[in-house]
Amino acid sequence: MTDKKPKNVFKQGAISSEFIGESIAKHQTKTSIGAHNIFLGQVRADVIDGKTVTAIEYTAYEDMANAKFDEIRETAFEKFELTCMHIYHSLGVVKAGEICLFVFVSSPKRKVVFKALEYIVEEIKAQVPVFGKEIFEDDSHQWKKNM
Amino acid sequence: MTDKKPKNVFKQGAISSEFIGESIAKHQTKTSIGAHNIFLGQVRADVIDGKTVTAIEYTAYEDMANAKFDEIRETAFEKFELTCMHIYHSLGVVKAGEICLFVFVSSPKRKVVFKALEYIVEEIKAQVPVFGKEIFEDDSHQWKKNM
Amino acid sequence: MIITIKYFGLIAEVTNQSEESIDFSGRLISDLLNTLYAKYPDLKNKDFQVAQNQELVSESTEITGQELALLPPFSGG
Amino acid sequence: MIITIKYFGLIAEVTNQSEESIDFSGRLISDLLNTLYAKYPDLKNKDFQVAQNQELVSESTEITGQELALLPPFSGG
Repeated sequence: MTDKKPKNVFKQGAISSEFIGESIAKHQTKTSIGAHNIFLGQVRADVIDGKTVTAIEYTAYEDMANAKFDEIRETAFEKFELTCMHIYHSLGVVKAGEICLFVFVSSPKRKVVFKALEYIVEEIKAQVPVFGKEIFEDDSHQWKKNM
Repeated sequence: MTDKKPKNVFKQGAISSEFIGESIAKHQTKTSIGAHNIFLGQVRADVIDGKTVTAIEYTAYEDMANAKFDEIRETAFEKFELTCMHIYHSLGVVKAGEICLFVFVSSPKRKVVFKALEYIVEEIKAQVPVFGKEIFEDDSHQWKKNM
Repeated sequence: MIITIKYFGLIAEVTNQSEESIDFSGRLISDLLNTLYAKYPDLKNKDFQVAQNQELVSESTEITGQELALLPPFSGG
Repeated sequence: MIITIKYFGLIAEVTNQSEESIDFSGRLISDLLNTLYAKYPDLKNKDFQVAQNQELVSESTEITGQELALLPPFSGG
């Protein structure tokens, strides 16, 4: 743990496609970059016991989660030759079809970005205390478990 | 080879961040998707023998290239459980910092998209007859070679 | 000593609150869990991990009194 | 027979054109290459592959007269 407060990764509600487009545009001044790789998590309308998921409501142990996101980011910069890395995760209600996770890595070389992105996404799934409540059409719910 | 004419993958000039954002937005009605993975190739301002690359001009053996893109797409759909796949490649001049390749895969499950995207990008680099002319600030040029 | 425990997700549904302070005299995380199991019998059947000072700890860890939290399985992304 | 050959990238710079038709009497790709090496001596030092009917072929492939192309190293993306 360091003294500096980690960056806040969380955004209220869904992550918009415009926001993602703008993030991409911002990297066009960085002309040492040759390859970007972007992961987007999208809420699925799964059917469970005959009922359809209409949204996931995300909560998090925010301080610990931001510290973990920070650790993952630091480790990824040590392990891989990355120029940039950005992570955004939703809090609150994200409807089926909307985006709840946006991970963006950039590097001079393409081989690096594939390995880095998969590493970061798997670490997020395993290490970060975020909790998804799957809300069904009849307002009942269940707590999501990651595979 | 099939009789049907393959889709045209090529776009004149750079691929804009707005176009990428809109492609993402179009997938929000497909609520069986849980994960998207996007690769973007960006033109680097490499310095070679003291001269800086300002742009790459792309040409292609277009008919063969589109047939190869089609083969790669078909094979990827056979190998991986994908919901959608889109490939766009620039022709003509793309300036340093601009995007020349956009590959977009979507699947219900995240593990699939990482493998599929890397496979597709590597196949494109190896199999598709596209030729990049690196143009320097003094208007001299050299022909790019993929690593 | 008085310690504060945070609850999340399914665990907060079992305890019916997201945070509470209790007067506690045990030494280890396992002692705390026994106290909580007595108070919330349904907790025993639930899958969760314990964090102290924002790091996951085992049942044999000593309680320092800093931030404690009961965390159900993570399901981000 | 008259055959048409397409040239791309660096190869088109060597031949100074992107396509040409030649009157050719050989049977194999290697025969065609010898004809082209005589016409464009610089081609010999260049790295390229030959495609016939949009598929890469070897020097021992028979010429069918369909679409022929000389392709320098690919550098897409």
